[in-house]
Amino acid sequence: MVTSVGYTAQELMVAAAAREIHDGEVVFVGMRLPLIAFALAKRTHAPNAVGLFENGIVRDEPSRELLYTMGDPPNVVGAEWCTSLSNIMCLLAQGAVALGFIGGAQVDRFGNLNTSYIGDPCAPTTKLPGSGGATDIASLSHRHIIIMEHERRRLVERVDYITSPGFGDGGDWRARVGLPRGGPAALITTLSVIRFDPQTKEAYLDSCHPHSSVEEARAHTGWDLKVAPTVHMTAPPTEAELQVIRAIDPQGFWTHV
Amino acid sequence: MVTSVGYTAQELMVAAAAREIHDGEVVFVGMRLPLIAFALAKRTHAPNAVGLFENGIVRDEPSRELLYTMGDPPNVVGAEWCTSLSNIMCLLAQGAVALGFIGGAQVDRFGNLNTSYIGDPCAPTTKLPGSGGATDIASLSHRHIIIMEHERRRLVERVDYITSPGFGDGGDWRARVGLPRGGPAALITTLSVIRFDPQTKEAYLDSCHPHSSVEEARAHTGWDLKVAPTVHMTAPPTEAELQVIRAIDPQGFWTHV
Amino acid sequence: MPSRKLMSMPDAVAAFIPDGASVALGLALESLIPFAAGHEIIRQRKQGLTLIGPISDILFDQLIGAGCVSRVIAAWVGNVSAGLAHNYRRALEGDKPSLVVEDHSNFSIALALRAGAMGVPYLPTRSLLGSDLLRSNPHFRIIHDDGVPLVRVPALAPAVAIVHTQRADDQGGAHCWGNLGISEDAALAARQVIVIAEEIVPSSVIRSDPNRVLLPAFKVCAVVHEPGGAHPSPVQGHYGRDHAMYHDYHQASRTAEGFARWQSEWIDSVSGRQAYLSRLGAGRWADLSRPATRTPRLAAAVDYGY
Amino acid sequence: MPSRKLMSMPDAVAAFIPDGASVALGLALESLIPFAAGHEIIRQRKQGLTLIGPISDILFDQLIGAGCVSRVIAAWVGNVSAGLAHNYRRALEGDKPSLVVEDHSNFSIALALRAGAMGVPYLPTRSLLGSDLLRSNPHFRIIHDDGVPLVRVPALAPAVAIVHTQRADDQGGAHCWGNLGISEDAALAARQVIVIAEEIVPSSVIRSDPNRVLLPAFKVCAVVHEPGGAHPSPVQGHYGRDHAMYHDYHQASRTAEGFARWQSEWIDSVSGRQAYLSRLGAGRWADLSRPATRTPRLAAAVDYGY
Repeated sequence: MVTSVGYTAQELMVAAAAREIHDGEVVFVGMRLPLIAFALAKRTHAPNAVGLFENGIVRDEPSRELLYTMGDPPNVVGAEWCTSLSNIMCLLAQGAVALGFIGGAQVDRFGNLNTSYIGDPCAPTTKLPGSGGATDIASLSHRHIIIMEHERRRLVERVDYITSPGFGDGGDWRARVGLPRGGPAALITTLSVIRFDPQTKEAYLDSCHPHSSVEEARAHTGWDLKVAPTVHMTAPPTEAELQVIRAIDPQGFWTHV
Repeated sequence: MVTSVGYTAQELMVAAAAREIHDGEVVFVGMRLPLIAFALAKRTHAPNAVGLFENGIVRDEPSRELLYTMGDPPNVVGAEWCTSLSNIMCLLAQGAVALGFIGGAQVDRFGNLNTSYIGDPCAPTTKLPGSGGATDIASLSHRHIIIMEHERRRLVERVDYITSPGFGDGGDWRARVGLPRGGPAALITTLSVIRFDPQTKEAYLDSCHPHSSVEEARAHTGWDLKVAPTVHMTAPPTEAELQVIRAIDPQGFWTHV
Repeated sequence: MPSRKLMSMPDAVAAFIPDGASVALGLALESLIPFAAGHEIIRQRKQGLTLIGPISDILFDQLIGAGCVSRVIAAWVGNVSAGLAHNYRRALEGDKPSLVVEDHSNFSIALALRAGAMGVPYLPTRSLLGSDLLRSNPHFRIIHDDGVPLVRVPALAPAVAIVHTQRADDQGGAHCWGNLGISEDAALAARQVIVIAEEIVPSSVIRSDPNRVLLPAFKVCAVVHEPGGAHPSPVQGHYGRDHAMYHDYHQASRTAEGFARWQSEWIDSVSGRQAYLSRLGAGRWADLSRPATRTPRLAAAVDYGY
Repeated sequence: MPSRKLMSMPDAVAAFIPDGASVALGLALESLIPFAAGHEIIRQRKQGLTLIGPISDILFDQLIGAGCVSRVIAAWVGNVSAGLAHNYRRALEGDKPSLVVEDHSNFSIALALRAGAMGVPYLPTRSLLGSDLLRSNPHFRIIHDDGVPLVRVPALAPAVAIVHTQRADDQGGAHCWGNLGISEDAALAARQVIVIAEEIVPSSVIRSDPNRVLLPAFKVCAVVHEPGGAHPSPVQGHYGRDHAMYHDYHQASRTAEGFARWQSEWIDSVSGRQAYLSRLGAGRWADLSRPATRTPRLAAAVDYGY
């Protein structure tokens, strides 16, 4: 849905996600919005970023056509490397991947993500598809970004199941369970950008999108969401950014939903 | 050296080694005489045997030219698969390899083989090249054949160093140390074919080459070599076999030494 | 020597996929998915299969909906471009699941198969630590190496792997290209492999490029010539992905009755892949396989000479 | 973007192989051995290197004889078609070895590098059990998994891997073919990779066939154009193995003095690979690289189009 400001929430999320990619970084791309964010970053501030796809593909330039899956033939043409999933995962495991993107159905105040079971895993009310590579990305990349709808049933006090570890119950939990590095750097929702306290690892509202507000973001969060003293408005996508996004997804398959 | 009988000891050893290959078997070939034995077997009684080379090559027909190393370009042309060493070793480790060939500097009464150190490994009198893939072949193939010169300094009571495990100190030693299968099926020397007792795993003289004798074989062995009640003469290479061998190695690079 | 490996899809499925078998498929992830083989498994009403794969882009869902499956060992089961997998959900939601699921990540399923290929009981990883996969899949265990916690991923050795390839010879030599996912790990781990090929070519074609070969031919139990056999998934150099098919399936399978109708139309009432492609329609198939915009993109020449 | 990776062999060795570095090389086994790089390392009088590889067909022996090496982590050091490695023997025989050796098998060195690539402290194997490699290499240890003994092969992550390839672009994309041994495992495990290429080609050539690429370009720190740089080892599609060179070296290096003369003639008194090939003689080089019998053997065409 295009808002009165002339761009969709998804387009803003893509722009926000793109800004998380630094030039020269090796990025685990994933599908949907992150794929477009990667292409946007490449064409703006991060021309030397490299994208990895877990099916075995490494690209330093985005595919010329919109992808519906990472296995679409245009994603292979012009790739820098087409290899095995294991080899790609090795790069992740050895610490060569700066940033990864994942999405999910439930996230909690410590950035743990659930894409597996709603309810009791032995008798779930909803069976979700599962991890795919998300558990690996959340376990092994230096930082990761979570992208999802901002709804009270999705942003919950505690996820029913940790598919992709965030900061567990906070503090030094990741080190305690043996994870070598990482953790979520941001949760980009349809309403806001949420980050995590460097010490406690608890989520806090960092910025609200122009079409939303602190009150709305908090009202749609299932716990008492902290707010940064420096809370501000998420920078909207620029005209130049929108042009790139719309050139990539002219039908709005992923960005007009 | 061609003996008065019209073939060299190496040619007889090649023929004897070829007879150890059964039709349809997957064989870890190795270089020098085994390579020729594999080609001979393929062209005679084992047309469906498949050869593996640890540098990454699988062939079901021998190279058209004599090889000096398994990495010579003719060994790649016409190969069934050219892959990684790891993938080849996986086939060995999972039990897909029926038979492997190895050679060495010292072997003992339980078929343990040394290609690493003569003397104390911390201050060796002779440093040999080491394992290469031999330890893996001796550890993981279903059976293996050892090919070497029959000399008293080589056939010793106990090797200075076990590079490639045979039957250790006999009996169920392999199972006790955790090896999943295997052990030497035969030791083919310049004088004889030596096999191993099914229970005790001790070496015994099974056959003597036509140019040798039980006495000579025992005299050139560094322990009191047992002799099978059925000891017999090793079948000499047939004319047909010699023709194949000499077509493969016309200069006698490996078979006239 | 005459090939005893080249056979029809019905014969290959009948011979090498008994009820109760563990079958690895969908190993390249979103491309090269052996839909034709899966549909034949459904037509033959196989029972009690264990499916093994990284993600499955609707083929697992179809096999589950048709009642062929009792266990799924996978990282993700859904519909990549459209959403959830409805049969999979129906089989698992509520307190009487009709299916056992062993949760994996993409890396852990690759490691499990690699362990099977390597003949070791497990491989270690630092992935999955802190995740609930370690709780819901009782086969995972934490082990300690000099105080460092690692996840013990137990080995998997499927009875059969099914791989869809661009071309194969009648002995089992096969070339495939594009994204391959865990195809190599799974083919090496499996005791036997069924190779499906868009084209059957002379062995000399396969042997002209041994680095492009997927697995040793002695692992191959059957070679099946099945053009279009991966539709609606894509095959690099042959046809693109039929996105609409995935979306139509997503809608059709929202109810069990809807799935039953879909199964009847696309699986049970077609005799095989040629009939399926006819039902799809020549125009639609031509658009996918020979679009007007298609230009060949040939790999640079490689000389193996000496 | 302009390449900062394409550089001369002297510059690449000077920049990326500091004294004391761990260097993986000779990774394809008997072919694609980076002799030109090894000789430049010798000319620059590098010290205290750790060499990592599966087997070494005389290059390790030359580096050892020239005094560049303090440690060897390998499965086999010798001269494949001629016999023992004399400098290696001289360095190790007797009670004052000048070299530390960590004994491996070919499989265990591959596993050690794969563990390094995978970011785990070790990989397990059932190979080596019962062998004395477990005694002479103190880094191996037996671990038990549910009572099953396994050998713990500790991870290796070389500072640099050197790979010789048929062709590369100036960004580090590279194609190689023929037998590749542990090239992929080592390139993934190494922190940086020096790519040597017979030919420098446009990136479009490399990207026309991404399945043929050896490693991701972001691991590559230097690309060196060095035709003939693997002689006397073979390069599929470019030149055969110079067997005579191995045999001549075997004779020449029987004494330390003989090796010193060989080093002076073939390494120290030539400025680089072009001078080395001139010393070899145009006729001998032409026989290896363009023998009268040579016919191109092209890989069958592969279409990545859609």
